Amino acid sequence: MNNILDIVGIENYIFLSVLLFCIGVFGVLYRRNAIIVFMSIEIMLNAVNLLFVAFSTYHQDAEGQVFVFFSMAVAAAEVAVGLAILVSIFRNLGSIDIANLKNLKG
Amino acid sequence: MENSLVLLLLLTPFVGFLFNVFFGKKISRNVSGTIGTIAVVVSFAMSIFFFMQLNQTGKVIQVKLFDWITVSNFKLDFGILLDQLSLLWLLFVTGIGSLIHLYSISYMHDDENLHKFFAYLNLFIFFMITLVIGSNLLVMFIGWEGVGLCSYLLIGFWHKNQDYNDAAKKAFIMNRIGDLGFLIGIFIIASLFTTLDFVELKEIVLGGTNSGNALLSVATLCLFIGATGKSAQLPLYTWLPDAMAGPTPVSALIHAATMVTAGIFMITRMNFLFDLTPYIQEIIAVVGALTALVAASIGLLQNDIKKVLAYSTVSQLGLMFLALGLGAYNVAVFHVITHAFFKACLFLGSGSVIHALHGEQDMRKMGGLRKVMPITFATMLISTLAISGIFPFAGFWSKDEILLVAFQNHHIAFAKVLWVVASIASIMTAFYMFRLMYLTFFREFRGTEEQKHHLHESPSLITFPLIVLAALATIGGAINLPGSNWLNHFLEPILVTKYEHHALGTQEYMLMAVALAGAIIGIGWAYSKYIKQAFVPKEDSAITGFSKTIYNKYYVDEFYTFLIVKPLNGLSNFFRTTLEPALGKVVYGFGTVANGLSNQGRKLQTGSIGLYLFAFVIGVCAIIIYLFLAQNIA
Amino acid sequence: MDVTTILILLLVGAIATYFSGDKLASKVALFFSVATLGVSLYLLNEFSKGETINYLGEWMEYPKVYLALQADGLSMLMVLLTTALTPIIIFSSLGNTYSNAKSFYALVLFMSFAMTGTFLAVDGLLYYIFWELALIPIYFIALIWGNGDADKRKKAVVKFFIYTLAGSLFMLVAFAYLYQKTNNFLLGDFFNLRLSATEQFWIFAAFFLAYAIKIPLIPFHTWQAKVYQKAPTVGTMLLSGIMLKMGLYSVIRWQIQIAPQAAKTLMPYLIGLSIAGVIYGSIIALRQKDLKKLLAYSSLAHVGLIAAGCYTLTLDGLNGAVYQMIAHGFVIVGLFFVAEIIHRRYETREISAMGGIRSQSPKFTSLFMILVLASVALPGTYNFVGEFTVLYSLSQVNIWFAVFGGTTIILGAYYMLKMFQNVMLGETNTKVFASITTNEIITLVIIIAFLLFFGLYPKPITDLVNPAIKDILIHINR
Amino acid sequence: MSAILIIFYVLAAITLSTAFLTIYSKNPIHSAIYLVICFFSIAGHYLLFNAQFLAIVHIIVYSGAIMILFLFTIMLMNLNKEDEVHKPRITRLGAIVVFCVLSAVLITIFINSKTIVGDYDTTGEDFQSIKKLGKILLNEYMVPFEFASVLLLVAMIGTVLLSKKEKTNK
Repeated sequence: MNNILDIVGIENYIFLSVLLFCIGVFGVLYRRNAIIVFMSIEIMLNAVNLLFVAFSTYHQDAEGQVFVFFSMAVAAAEVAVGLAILVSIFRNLGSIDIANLKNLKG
Repeated sequence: MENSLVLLLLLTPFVGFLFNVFFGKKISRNVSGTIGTIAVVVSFAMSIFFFMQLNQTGKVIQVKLFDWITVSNFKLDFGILLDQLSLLWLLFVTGIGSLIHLYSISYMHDDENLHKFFAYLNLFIFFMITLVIGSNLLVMFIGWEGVGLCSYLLIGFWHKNQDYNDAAKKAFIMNRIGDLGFLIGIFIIASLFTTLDFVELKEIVLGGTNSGNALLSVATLCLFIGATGKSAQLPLYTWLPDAMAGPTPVSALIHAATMVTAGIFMITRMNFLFDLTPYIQEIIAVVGALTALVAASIGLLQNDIKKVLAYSTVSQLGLMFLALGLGAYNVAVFHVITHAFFKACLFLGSGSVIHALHGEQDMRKMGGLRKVMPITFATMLISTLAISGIFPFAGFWSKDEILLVAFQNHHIAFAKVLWVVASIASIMTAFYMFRLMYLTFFREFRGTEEQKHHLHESPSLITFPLIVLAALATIGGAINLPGSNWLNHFLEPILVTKYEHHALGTQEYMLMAVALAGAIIGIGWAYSKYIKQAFVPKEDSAITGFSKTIYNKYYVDEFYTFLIVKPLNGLSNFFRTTLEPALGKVVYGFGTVANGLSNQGRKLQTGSIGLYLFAFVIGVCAIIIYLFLAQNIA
Repeated sequence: MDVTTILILLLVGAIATYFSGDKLASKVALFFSVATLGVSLYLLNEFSKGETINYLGEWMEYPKVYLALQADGLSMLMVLLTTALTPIIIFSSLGNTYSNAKSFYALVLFMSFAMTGTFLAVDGLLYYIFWELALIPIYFIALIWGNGDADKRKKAVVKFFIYTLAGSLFMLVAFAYLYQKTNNFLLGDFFNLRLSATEQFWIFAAFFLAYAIKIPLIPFHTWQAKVYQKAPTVGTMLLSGIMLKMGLYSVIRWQIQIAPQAAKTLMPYLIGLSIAGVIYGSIIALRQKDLKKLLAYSSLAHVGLIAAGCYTLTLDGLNGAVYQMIAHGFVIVGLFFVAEIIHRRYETREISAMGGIRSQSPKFTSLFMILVLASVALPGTYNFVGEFTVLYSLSQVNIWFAVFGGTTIILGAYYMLKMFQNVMLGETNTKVFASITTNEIITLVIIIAFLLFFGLYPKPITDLVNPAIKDILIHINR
Repeated sequence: MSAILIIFYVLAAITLSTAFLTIYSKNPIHSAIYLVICFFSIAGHYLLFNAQFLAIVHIIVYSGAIMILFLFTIMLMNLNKEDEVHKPRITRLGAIVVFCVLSAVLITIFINSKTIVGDYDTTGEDFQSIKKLGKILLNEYMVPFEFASVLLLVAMIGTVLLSKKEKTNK
C-alpha cells in the first residue's frame, strides 16, 4: 500500500483536511455550547494532523508522524485541562453557554 | 609695596566689616564703632598718601590683581586704577566717610545693632572704593551694585518697620532699573571696542573715528540711564526721598555725599565717550535741569527736615548733571565736592537736631533751637549759606560755575533756557533752605513740653564732624577759585575736551552778581514769610490746590504705582489665576483625549466570546488573503 | 580608578544604604556621597593633568549599544555639580526624620547615580536609559515622602512623571531614527551624519520636546511649581539643583550638536521663547503666596535665561549658560533649604504666616540674605558671572534680547526682596523661631562660600569648561 | 476506480458527514457519538497511509481517552437534553458565510499554489513502521518525548486541581 498517494493524490487529502478544518471553524462559530465548541476544536486539530500524516507520507519522512504524535499528546493534555475548566465553570455558573462568559467585558 | 598699599586702601574697610560681623556682638559698643572708624581712617590715610604721590610724580597707578570674567573676545581683570579722578573721589569718600563714622559712634550709641551698622557702613565704604578705583567698567559695576546693596541694608536698618523696608526695597529696585541700563551700555561698549578697561577704551576711542556711530549714542544713553538710577535723576529719583528712612548718618554719607555722586563719577570717567555723542549730552543737560527744578519745587513745601534735604540733594545732583551735559565735567566734579561738604554737614546737623528731639523730624514741631544748640546752628547756617550760593562759601563758586557754563554754552541752542531753569532752581534752593533754617532754629519751640526739657546740644563726637565739614563748606571753594583753577588743572589728564578758561570779564562778574542776587532773593522771600509773617506750615489736611500737588510730590509715586506696579501685579495675578491653570488644562487635555479614546476602545470589548471568535477568524482570513492572494494578484 | 568608579560607587552606595537599616541610612548615604565626591575630585585632578576620562564597553549586540562614558570639561563639571550637591543635600536632610529612611536615602543615591550617568554617557541609548532612570527615584520620593494632601500630591506627581516621560519618548524616536543611519548610538557617529535640513528640524523638535519639558521652558512648565511644592525638600533640591540641569546639559551635548542647522535656523524663536519664560516666571513669582512655589517660578525664570544662553550658539552664551547652571544649582538648593529651615520651625510655607524672623535669628537672616543676593546676581557672586556672560552673549545676538532678558535683574530683585521682606523682616514674630543649628549653618555656609569664591575667582571653572565648549562649537559650525 | 479510491471516498464521506453532524446535532451525547465515528474514520485514513502506529495511538487517545472524557463531562453536567438556545440568526448566518469564505479561500490557495518539492515518488524505503518511529522518537526526539510525559503529568495535576471542589468558598 505504499503507493496510496499515487492512487488517491495529495490534492484530495488537502481538500479533505481543508473541509474538515472549515467544519471545525464553523462549529466554533455556530454553537454556544462550550463542549461542542471544544469538539469542533478537536476536529480542527485532527484535520491538521491528517494533513501532517499525508505530507509525511508524501515526503517519505517520519518527522511528520512524530509531530502528529506530539500534537496528540498536547491535545490530550489540552482536553483534560479544558474540560476541567469547563466543569469548574459549570459549577460556578450552572451553565456552559459561552454567551454567559462575559466577565472580560471592558 | 605699592600693590599692598593699594590693597590696604581697599581692604581695610572690608576687614572692618568682617570684624564687626563676626565679633561685633562680643565686643563693647564703643570698640565696635572705633574699629569701624579706624578702618575708614586707614583708607583715608592711604588715599592721602597716594594723592601726595600722584601730585609729586604725576604717575597713575595701575594694578592688576587677577583675571575675573573671560568672554570670547576679551578678558576682564580685577584691576585697580588710581588716577586723578579716582583719587579725588577717594579723598572725599573716605574723608567724609571717616567723619560720619565718627559721628555715628555717638549718634547710634543706643541702638542694639550698633555693630551691624558699622559693619554695613564699612562694607559701603569698601564697595564705594571698589567703584571708584576699579580699572574697568565691570569692576566699577561691582562697586555700583555693592553700594546699592549697602544702601538697601542701611535704609532698612530698622527692619521692624515695614515702611522702611519698603523704602529700602524701592531704592534697590529703582537702582536696578538703572543698573540694567548700565549693563546694556557695558554690553554695547564691549561689543564695539572689545574692552572695558578705561585706559584702553580711552586710547581706542581717541584713536578711532567713532563720532557718528549711532550705537555709541545708545551705549552712552544706557550708561546715563544707569546714572539716573544711582544718582536719583528724573525719572528714577523717587527712591531717594524715601531712602531718608535710614538712620541720618546713612543719609549723609550714602544719599548725599558719596553714593549718589557715583553717576557723575561714571559719566566723568567715560567723558571721552559722551563727548562723541552730543545728542545724549543734550538729553543729560535737559534731564539735569528739569530734575533740579522739579526737585527744588517739591522741596519748597516739604515739612520733614530730612525730606527737604533729600529733595535738595536731588536738585543739586540735577545741577551737576546739567554741568555734565554741557561738557563741563570738571565743574560738575567741583560741585560734587563742595556739595559733599555742605550737604553732609546739613544732614549731620539735621541728625543732631533729630537726636536732640528724640526722633522728631517734622519741622512744624521744631523752632527756636538756635539758643540750645549753638554749634549745630552755626555749622548748619554756614552750610545753608553755602548751598544757597552766598559769597564766599564753597557752594557759591561751584554753583556759579555751573550757571556760567550754562550761560556761555554755544553748542546747545537752548542753553540759555537751561540757565534760566537752573537759576530758578537756585532761587528755590535758597528759599527752602532758609525756610528750613527759620523753622528749625528761629522763633520759639513748637514741640511738646517734655521735649523742651530734654533739649540739649549734641555731644562733641557729633559736633566735631559738623565743625570740620562746616569749615570745609566755607573754604572748599578754594580748590577751584576762578583765578587759580587748581581742580581744572588737576583733572586735565582725565578730560578730553580741554576746559576753556574764562577770563574774568564783565560778563562773568555780572553773572556772579545775578546768581548772588538770586540767592538773596530766595533768602529774603523765606525771611519775609517765616520770620516776618511768622508763618508755620499748615497741617497735612489743610493743604489744598496746587500746593497739595507739590506737597504730594506731583503724585509721581502714585503715577508709577498706577502705571507700573499695579499692571505688573495685575498681570501676575492674571498669569497665576488664569493663564497658569489654562496651560495646565491644555496639558491635562492630552490626558483627557487619551482617556476618551480608551473609553471608546473599551466598548469594543463586549466580553462576548462569539464575537471575538468571529473577529479572530475573519482576521485570519484577511491575513491569509493578504499574504497569498493579494500578493499573487499584485 | 576610572570613570565607572563614580557610578559603581553610587550604585553600591544605594544598595548599601538600603540594607543598612533606617537608623544608619542617612550616615551611610552621606558617606558614599562624600566618597563619590572624592572620586570625582580625583578624576578632575587626572583630567586637568591631561588624562582622558572615558570608558568604552560592549553592551548589546542588537541593537548595537555601547557602555560609552566620556567626560570632557563640561561633563566633568556637571558630574562635580551632582556629586557635590548630593552630599550637601543629604547633609541638609539630617535634621529631618523620614519614615522608611533606608529606602529614601537609597533612592536619593540612586537618583544621583542616574543623573551622573546622564552627564557621562555618550551613547544615545545608554544616555536615554540613564535619563529615564533618573525619573523613577524622584517619582517615588515625591509621591511617598511629599507633603500636603495625598490625592493632590499624587495628581501632581503623576502628571509630572507622565509628562516628562512622554516628552522623552520623542527623544527616543529621534534616537531610533538616527540609529537607522549609523547602526549604533554613539554621539561621535551622529556628528558625522549629513542630515538634511528637514531631518534636522524634526530631530531638533523631538529633542526639544523632551528638553523643554524637563528644563522646563514655557509653556511646558506646568508640572513644575506643584511638584516643587509637593515634593519633600530633598526631592525639590534634587529636581531644581541637578535634574533641571540635565535638560540644559543635554541641549548643549546632544540637541544643538546633532542638529546644528536647525538650531541656527530656529535660534531667534528659541531665544525668544526662553526669554518669554524669564519674564513670565518673574512676573508670576511676584504674587506667589507659597514660598516653595515662589522659588519654583524664580527657577523657571532663571533656567529660561540659561536656555537662552544655550541657544545663542556662541562661545559666551554656552559658557555663560554652564556657569549659570552651576551657580543656579547651588543657589536654588540653598534657597530651598532655607524654606525647609523655616518649615521645620513654623510648619508652614505660607509667606503670609511668616515675617519678623530677622530679629529672632540674625545669623540665619544674614545667610538667607546672601543667598537672595546671589539669586538676584549681585556682582561678586558666581551667579553674576553667569548672568553677565549670558546677557552679554544675548546682546551680541540682538541687543533687545539682552534688554528683555535683563528684566530679570529688575524683576528678580523685586520678587526676591519682596519675599525676603515678607518672610524675614517686620515686627518680631510671635512664634518662636528656634535658633539655627550648626548643621544648618554648615550647609548654608558651604553653598555661600562656593558662590562667593567663584564669584570673585571664576577662572578654574572657566578653564575647565572653555575647551569643551570650543570643541562643541566646532561641531556646531562644521 | 480502484478499491483504495473507493475506500478513501467512503472514509472521507464518513469523516465529513460525522464531523458536520457532530456540530449539527442538538444533543451533546449525539455529538459525542458522531465525533467518535469521525475519529475512527480518521484512524482509517491513517491506516490507508500505512501509519499503523499513529492509527493505534489515535484510536487509543482520541476515541478512547478523549471521548471518554467528553462523555463523562457531558454526563457530569447532565447535558443530554436539547435545551441549547440557538444563537441569533445573524450569527448563524455569519458562521455559514465565514465557513464558505474560509473554505473558498483555502481551496483557492491550494489550487493556485505550485509545488516546490518535486513529484511524489516512492523509494520503497521503510520510514513509518513502529520500529522505525520508536527509534526516531527515543533518539532524536528523546527530550521532547520526555517533556511530553511531563506535560501530561502537569495536565493531570492541573485537571485534578481545577475540578476539585473549592472548600474555602463555602
